[in-house]
Amino acid sequence: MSLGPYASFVVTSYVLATAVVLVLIAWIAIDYRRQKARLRELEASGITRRSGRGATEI
Amino acid sequence: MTLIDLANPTKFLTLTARVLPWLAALTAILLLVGLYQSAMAPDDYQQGSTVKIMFVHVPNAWLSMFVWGVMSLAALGTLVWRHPLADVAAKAAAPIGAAFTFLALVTGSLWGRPMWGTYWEWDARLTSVLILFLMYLGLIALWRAVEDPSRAARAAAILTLVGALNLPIIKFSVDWWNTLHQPASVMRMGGSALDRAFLIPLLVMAVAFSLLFVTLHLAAMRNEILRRRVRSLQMMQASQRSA
Amino acid sequence: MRLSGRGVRCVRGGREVFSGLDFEASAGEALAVIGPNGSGKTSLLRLIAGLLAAAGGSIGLEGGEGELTLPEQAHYLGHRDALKPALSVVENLAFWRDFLGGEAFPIAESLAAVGLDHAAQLPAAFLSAGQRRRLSIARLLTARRPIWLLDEPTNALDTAGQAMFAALMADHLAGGGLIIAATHTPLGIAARELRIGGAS
Amino acid sequence: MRLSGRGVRCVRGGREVFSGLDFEASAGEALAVIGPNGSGKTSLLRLIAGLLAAAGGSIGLEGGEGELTLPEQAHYLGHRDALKPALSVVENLAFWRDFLGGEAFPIAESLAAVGLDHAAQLPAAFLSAGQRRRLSIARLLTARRPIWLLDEPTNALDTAGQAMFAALMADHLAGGGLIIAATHTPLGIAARELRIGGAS
Amino acid sequence: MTALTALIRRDIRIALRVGGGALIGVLFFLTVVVLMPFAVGPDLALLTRLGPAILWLGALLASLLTLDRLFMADHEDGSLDLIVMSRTPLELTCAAKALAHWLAAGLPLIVATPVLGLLLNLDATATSAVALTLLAGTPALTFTGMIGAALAVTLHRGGLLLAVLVLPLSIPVLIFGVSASQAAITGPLSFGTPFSILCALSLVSLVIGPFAAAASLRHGLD
Amino acid sequence: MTALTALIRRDIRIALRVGGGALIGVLFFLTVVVLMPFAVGPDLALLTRLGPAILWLGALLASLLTLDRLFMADHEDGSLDLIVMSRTPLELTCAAKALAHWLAAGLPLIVATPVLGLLLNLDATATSAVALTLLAGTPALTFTGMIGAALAVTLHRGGLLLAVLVLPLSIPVLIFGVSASQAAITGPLSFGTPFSILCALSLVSLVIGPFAAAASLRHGLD
Ligand code: HEM
Ligand SMILES: Nc1ncnc2c1ncn2[C@@H]1O[C@H](COP(=O)(O)OP(=O)(O)OP(=O)(O)O)[C@@H](O)[C@H]1O
Ligand SMILES: Nc1ncnc2c1ncn2[C@@H]1O[C@H](COP(=O)(O)OP(=O)(O)OP(=O)(O)O)[C@@H](O)[C@H]1O
Ligand SMILES: [Mg+2]
Ligand SMILES: [Mg+2]
Repeated sequence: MSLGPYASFVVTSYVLATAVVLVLIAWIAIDYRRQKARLRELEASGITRRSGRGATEI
Repeated sequence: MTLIDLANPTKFLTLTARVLPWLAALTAILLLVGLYQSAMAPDDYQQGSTVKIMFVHVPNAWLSMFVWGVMSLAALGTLVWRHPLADVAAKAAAPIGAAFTFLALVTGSLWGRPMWGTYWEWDARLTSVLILFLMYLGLIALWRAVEDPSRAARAAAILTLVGALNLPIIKFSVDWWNTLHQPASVMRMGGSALDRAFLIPLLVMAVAFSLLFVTLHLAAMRNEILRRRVRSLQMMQASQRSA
Repeated sequence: MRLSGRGVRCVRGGREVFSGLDFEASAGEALAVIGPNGSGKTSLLRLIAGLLAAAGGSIGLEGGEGELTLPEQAHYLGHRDALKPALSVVENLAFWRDFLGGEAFPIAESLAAVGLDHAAQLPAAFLSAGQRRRLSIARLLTARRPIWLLDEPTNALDTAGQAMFAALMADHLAGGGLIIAATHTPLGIAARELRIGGAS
Repeated sequence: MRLSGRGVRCVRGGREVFSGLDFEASAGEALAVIGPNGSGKTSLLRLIAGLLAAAGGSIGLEGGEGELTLPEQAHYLGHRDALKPALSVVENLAFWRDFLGGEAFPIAESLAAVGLDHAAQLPAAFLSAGQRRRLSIARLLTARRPIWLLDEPTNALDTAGQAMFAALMADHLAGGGLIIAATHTPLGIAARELRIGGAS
Repeated sequence: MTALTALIRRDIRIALRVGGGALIGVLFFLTVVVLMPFAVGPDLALLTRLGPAILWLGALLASLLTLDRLFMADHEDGSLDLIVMSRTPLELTCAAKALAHWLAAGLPLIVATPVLGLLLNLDATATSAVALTLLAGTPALTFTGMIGAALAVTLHRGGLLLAVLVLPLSIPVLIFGVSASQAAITGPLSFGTPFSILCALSLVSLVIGPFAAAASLRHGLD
Repeated sequence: MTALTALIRRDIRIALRVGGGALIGVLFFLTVVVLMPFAVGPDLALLTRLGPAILWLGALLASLLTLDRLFMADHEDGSLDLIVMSRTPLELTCAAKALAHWLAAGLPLIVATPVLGLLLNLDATATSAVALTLLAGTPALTFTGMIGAALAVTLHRGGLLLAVLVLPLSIPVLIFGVSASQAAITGPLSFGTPFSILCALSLVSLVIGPFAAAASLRHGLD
């Protein structure tokens, strides 16, 4: 597959798109970890929800 | 499990926990297929290989508007039904929408350079998308600036609905003003004007990106629900200490 | 006319202030809301005035004027006195009379009733704390409303002013009005007590 | 330490408020300024605090700390509470401690003394009227000043709060402080009265 | 009706006594115009060509400058509570407040346009075209800006956040205002099309603005 | 010293929280810059020529939008009384407040200039020239503006006096700022002369501003 004179533009677009999507995914994953960790801390400090379930339980 | 059940945050968490892995897998497969197909697509006789930019540009452009549409629906949910899950949906969608809009802008510019000889031109389509991007940023700033989430939600909802007026402007800007940007060729009255060789990869990519949005959005909503749980537990902790 | 609340719950800034609150008051009756600082007296008044949304329960009015909602039949007298410093005393009052609409009483008489007639032409910026409070009270007299929601109304009033205001409240009740007042000090009229929060 | 005024005259907005006013207070003594609304209690406190210029007479301090002027040794607690809604309770208090300088007392202790320790991390915007007043009082404790100028300090405080504040004032006097307070209600401590204007 | 006229009269009276509104707007407007010759150099033809754009920018920025206090003052002194509780529909009240603001801060700009047109070397037709487009378009600026002002009040946030939220909404107004004036001055495009779009924008914002502002006040007070 | 740093820290913190953070400042300038092409048309050469003026106008607007609240907020909540009574000399306090305001409202613009320069098609030298003039000139805007803000507080006249006083004072700053940047970009005039005048203006206002503001606060409170 030859991309001709404008290869750099095509490649840059694809690379950028991939990068942004990866950043999004990473951000969401990290955020998930962080919230879970905080919930676990809270649970460890003995806080329970109004429903009586533990903090990390769904 | 009915729609009403889904509206309960806890049920929402259980259901999405089950659905998300499948969605993610399906998205990955479709993305790979789309990428393969766009790599295999022939060069355009006018645009050469740059036509391949279309397969990322157009889905992102569509999604940038679609996500605002989703947020507008959520805004109605916030204002009319005062439903907390609607707040969550709106808040989680904003950064994802901003990312898609950013990609539409950047890939558009990268396509514009070889096609029009310039990265940026102040014409109606390009500018209205830039405004969309600014409004996404404004919304994100608003969400971050306001401590109380339900208060922020109501303000953001109103702003989202007002900003939805920009969507028809983006969509029809190419028809209303003569701009550099080409008019709608895929989704238009009287069938598509695009060759099948381009149409099929484009549609596959479009579906793949839409699934990507759904997956990311559901995951981000889960995070947001957890964040609120953390917040309310911290509040309880504070008041327990005082008691 | 009967104003009542059932199981009212109030959440502010994500924290529950009170819940399961029941109360009621009929025409000619005064209800004194008492409780320690931060127990939710002001919040309750704002809920009734429609300035806050209740997180649960219901507040209703029976036998009010036909199509008007509860807030539209109520006066709210809060800590902030809704006066514009740039306007004179008379201008301030005249604006609220025209804007609030409904049955209107002569401004000069209301000012005389609160002891501000000598200051009628002064800009509101020149008033002392107690004089500002008196001017707010004059608003209650000029535009008549059956329901008065008062938040610590006697704050800043001198002893004579407190007696004057007690007489005005008694008049209002005698005319079939209804008063709900949050307060830390005695109101000077017979009132049922509604206690919220822990012991005062 | 002795604070005294001789023949003080006050003019506001071109109108004379009072004239020929004499007063004095020494360390360990409280002076309660009483008088009807608009008689000039607030104006007198602001004159002493240096926030208004007297139109006649003189106000002086004998035996204060070396080079400091009278306002620099005084706390002024007015109707407006000098709190920033965007900052938390602790941040508000820490700012005034740092800005006012001088001898500083631990924030946590002052907050506990006024019963606000549970709200330390809340934004000040979330406080009720009485809680705001308590926070202002905590400022008096955190940055120590010998002279307290208080304008209706018990406004908005609940009964427990008034007792708490009376105890704090008694402590301050016992420590050699001096209090001048404008008020319409009893302060809860022994105080000499200074009457201005007509009969209350 | 008396309620609304009372409100408009009060707001205008306060604006005139306290100042602010009208004069700061006009002065800012003047500053923008005075600055331009320094920016583009002494090229009179260019200045003339940019004239409408400069005047429109000035008007937009000037309205931004005064709008953020539209509801804030009433909120701070407690008037807003009483306004929300009153028997007048909140949408009408919001519209009346915006109208008062426009009369006090927008109209002076339009009145000042002829003077500034002189400074920018615009001829009589050009000046009147700009004034006409401003007359048709500035209400849209005020009424969209009102949305931001209402949001700012309920969020307890002022200044720049407000500007950021409002500015994107006013971009279309600016575009059509300038292109209508340009068309009137230089042709060859017709004046009618952009001008009628401008009027349409104003009409739309006349409806949307009060509703959105009232909604955000109703949902946001506490 | 701790008193002054405490004040600066508090003011910046409030500005960031209420205004929505430094991001908002940058976003504001971005929007102002994005407005320009709509107004003057998509002519890149022209935009480049107008670039410095646009950035300077943005700076002026951002400072005006926030400056009139410099003392007003402290006055309304009673903080100003305590500030006047405190042991720190009022001149220093005023200077500290102005500095905090500049850090929160002026500095973000300067930091964002390179990005905005790209949008306005300015090259690296031009961008750095504009950033340099902004760095030298915006303190003058803040410190002269402070005088107006202090007068506005003591006279209970919000915008009016501020506008009448501040804008005429800031026009020279604007003019020399823009012409210095222009000189650096297009020549043939020298950059040095207007730039040193700009610096002189800033220095003078750094001295005059705090004294005038402190004097008006001291004599004006009631
Ligand atoms: C920064 C620059 C650009 C932006 C912001 C932009 C934005 C958009 C948007 C929002 C759409 C969706 C429109 C719709 O659904 O009707 C779109 C579609 C499209 N764009 Fe762009 N675009 C840019 C540059 C370009 C360039 C340079 C080209 C090619 C020369 C291009 C070609 C297309 C095509 C072919 C479509 C699909 C149209 C259709 O079938 O509906 N775009 N663009
Ligand atoms: N800012 C002002 N400008 C002009 N005159 C004023 C101003 N503030 C108060 N006055 C006038 O000065 C007089 C005294 O006011 P002051 O606030 O000292 O009274 P006060 O004794 O504290 O009353 P209150 O018991 O109501 O607090 C009043 O008649 C008032 O009208
Ligand atoms: N704007 C607000 N946002 C969030 N929380 C608030 C707000 N205002 C008050 N609160 C909280 O709600 C509770 C009740 O406040 P409210 O003002 O109703 O008390 P109150 O009974 O009137 O007290 P006070 O006697 O001091 O006037 C308090 O704990 C306070 O912290
Ligand atoms: Mg209260
Ligand atoms: Mg007083």
